[in-house]
Amino acid sequence: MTDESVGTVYVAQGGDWDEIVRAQADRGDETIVINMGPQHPSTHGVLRLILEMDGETVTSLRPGIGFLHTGIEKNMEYRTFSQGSTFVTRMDYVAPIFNEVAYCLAVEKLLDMKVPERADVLRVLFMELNRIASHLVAVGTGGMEIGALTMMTIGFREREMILDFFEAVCGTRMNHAYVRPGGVSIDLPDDGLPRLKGVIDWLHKHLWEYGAFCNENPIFKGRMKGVATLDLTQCMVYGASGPVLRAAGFPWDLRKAQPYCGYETYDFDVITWDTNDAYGRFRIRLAEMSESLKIVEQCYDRLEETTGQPVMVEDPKYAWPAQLTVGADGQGNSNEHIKHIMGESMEALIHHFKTVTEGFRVPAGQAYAAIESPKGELGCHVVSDGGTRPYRVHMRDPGFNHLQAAPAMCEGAMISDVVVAVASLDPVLGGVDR
Amino acid sequence: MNAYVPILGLMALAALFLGVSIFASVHIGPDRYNKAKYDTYECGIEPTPQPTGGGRFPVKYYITAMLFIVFDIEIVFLYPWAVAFNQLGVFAFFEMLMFVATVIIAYIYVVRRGGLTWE
Amino acid sequence: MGIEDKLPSGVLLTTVEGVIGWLRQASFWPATMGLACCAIEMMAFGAPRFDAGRWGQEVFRASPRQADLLIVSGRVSQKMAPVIRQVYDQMPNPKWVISMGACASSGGMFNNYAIVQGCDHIVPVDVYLPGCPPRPDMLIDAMFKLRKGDVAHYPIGPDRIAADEAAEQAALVAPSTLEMKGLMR
Amino acid sequence: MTEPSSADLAEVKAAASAPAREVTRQGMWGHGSGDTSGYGGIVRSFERFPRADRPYGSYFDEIVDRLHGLLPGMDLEHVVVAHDELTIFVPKADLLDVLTACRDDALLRFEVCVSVSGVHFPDMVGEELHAVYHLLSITHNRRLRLQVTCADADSHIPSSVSVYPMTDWHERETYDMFGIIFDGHPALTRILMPDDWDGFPQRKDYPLGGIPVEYKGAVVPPPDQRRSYS
Repeated sequence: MTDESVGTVYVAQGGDWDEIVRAQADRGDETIVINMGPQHPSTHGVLRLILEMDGETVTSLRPGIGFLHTGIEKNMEYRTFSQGSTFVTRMDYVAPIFNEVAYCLAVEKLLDMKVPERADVLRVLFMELNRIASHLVAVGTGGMEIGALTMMTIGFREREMILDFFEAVCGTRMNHAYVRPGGVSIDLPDDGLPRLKGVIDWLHKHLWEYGAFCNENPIFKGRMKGVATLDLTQCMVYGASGPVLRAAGFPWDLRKAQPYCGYETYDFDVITWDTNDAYGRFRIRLAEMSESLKIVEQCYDRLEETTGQPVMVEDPKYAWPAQLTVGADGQGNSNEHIKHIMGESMEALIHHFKTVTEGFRVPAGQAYAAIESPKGELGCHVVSDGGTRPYRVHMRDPGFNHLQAAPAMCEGAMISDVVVAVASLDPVLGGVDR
Repeated sequence: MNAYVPILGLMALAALFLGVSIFASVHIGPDRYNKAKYDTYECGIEPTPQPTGGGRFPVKYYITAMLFIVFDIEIVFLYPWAVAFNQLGVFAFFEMLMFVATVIIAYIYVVRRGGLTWE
Repeated sequence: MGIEDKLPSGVLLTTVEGVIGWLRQASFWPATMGLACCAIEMMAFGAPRFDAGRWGQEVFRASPRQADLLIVSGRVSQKMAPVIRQVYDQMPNPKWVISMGACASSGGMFNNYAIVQGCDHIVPVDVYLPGCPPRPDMLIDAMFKLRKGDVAHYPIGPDRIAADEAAEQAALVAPSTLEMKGLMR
Repeated sequence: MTEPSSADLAEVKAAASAPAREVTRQGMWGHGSGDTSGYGGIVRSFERFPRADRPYGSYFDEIVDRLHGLLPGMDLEHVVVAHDELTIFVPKADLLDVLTACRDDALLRFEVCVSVSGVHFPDMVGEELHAVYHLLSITHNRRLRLQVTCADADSHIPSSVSVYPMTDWHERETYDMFGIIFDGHPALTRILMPDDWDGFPQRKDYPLGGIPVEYKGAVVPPPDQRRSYS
């Protein structure tokens, strides 16, 4: 029944149902293009997913990123090496300590510098606490997006405990700039260890709740099982790492494979799951939180043994000079340090002045340091050409790689599974867009 | 009579709420015209221009919507019975069964003719 | 326009205005415009410990159609600027904007090609909130200042038209910060 | 990007052979800046990517020998070993063969190309744009860095998406930020910047784009125009 002037016109009487449906199918304007755009509650930040939908199933998905591109890497080329840690920490803002450690490991590799043992223990402690906080956000928002609101509330309750400890030590809840090339900026406060004990006990008391809520919950399993599957070959094709790769049953963890910061001396095990789907990634994140808690306890004992040891490298030319204490008007240089540099030693004043204004000079060359962030392999490639400022810094964010796998996970699935897929990848757009 | 007073009260309350809210939003809210305000909301992206009147959309949506309305109304009829079926006794039960049977026949017809398959 | 024009612009109007202002400030719903690090603090602001629900703010409306407050939380990149303007436009009046954090208020530490130096280049801002990121209780304080000030006494009817014109005149006359000279204070 | 004429290409070939990697640096002050402290007299010169000589150490010799064995005619002489990392400079024409060999050969087996990032050296005439490929071998638990250079005038590098599909977005970002055109890439468009942005922001000749911060008469210039002690 086609009439040239108007285009294909369908007359409903007499024609059989199948013919109508078949003719309808090949008309082509079947699919609708929808924007799961930058301002959307469940895209974990400003990620735009261009979905082509046929009814409720997704026929094609194209992630659009760049809505949070901040030009951090270019800005760092105009700052000294130790100032770089303040920029890097704002990239993946859910796990800031990992950016700082990756950057500092790369700079220390360029300087062939060895960090004192207590600084390594503090770095591991902060990284593992930050891993728990990051997994709590991933599990919390992931659960909230499929209706489990309590996951978000209890998730953020635990996270506040960890942020309180961070604030007590380095002064800020987020964006700490705590780890600097050469060590860490400040030692634990006097009540640091009792506070840490409090956080550990609180986490022991409450970390099991997440599993109790969701592991055997039929709705949770129904929404997560068999959704967003990425088997081992696909993981290799997309260069996946972290929980996404371990959910495919492959125990690849940089903390075990290529240890850094003394990880080889801690005992913890690598969690894998074999169902390579969103449920597997969720279970891995839960189990990894308790593994991190085990490491935090070992750090607690080591911190007890090494109290009083330096937390910054000895060499005054590279060490960050400030000895910070909480003064009357907030954090600042301790009076002994000021008396020492102003009164007692001229060299200390020169080193302080030169390191703070000009920064230390890093010999020319390039280095790549990769660490195991909660989302996967976070690498930092630093190029220096002999000056006091990095020539080029490139942070390889796991979320950037994992978002490439989003189309492979979501095409053919329902639109509600797209939400679960993106939540299971746990991209943080600050790190993806840099 | 007194059984109906709460229902009437409820309806009056609903009407009152409806009137006040519409009147308030029309008169109290500062309406400032803005072309973007009347565009469709696409998560912050300028909406792709649609043909006027919404353009042609596949007939499957229309069919699914119609079928939904038919079976939804059927459930509405079941509610009064479901609320008081023990007072109504066995006769009402069989009556309801016949009503459900007629709708089941329509349902089987639709399933056989492929109304519910999406492709 | 409505009954207020016929009534004397005296007692009744202020009481109606007071009631409506009180209603508005009691359910002051923010739109989720989470951009960067400040968005995590905004989520903590909605989470149980700093619980914004105590003042009618527990619902972060996803669509701007149901929101009266736009919290621009995080750095605004050049690619994101038109999106923020579109979301602001699609919010029904009366609407307010809190620019949360240094990056939203002034570009913050990212003085470069990719960041719009302050979201007041795109949307009219009512409250600038310093901090990087501002603590959730600072956000609560900003929301309180906005509620007590603008929302509670938002004029309606002819007063609002008069207030709009007065605000416009004031904006035209006010010197831009460029010409403000003198001590840094 | 207008197609570079053959004359440019010839001139670029000539420049490429010259060892442009010697960098000399003068001290900051002195020579006309009124500073008499003599600090300006310090002259530092270093070679940017110094070639390492034969026994490279740990597993590096294995990799280089294996690559030489698999690709005999290839010029893989420029090897840099620093901070226990191996960097091999690969001529851009042979990039795909080297990558395929690195991925498929059982002894090398670099399954993951972790990242592709660009670096811009404006003073290295003839090879201003570098693309840095980081490879990771999960089976042998090794890392390797391949570096490919191309001139600014002819900034074309073959795309490695056919060998490592994971580099799709990395190459789009390197194009978006440096202007290196990856031939054969399925969809080489901007990924981070708005689509209609002109210029490639992370090149050294692209200004940082900051604005002077003014407040009540005080003007603080943007970061790249402030006094710097590089």
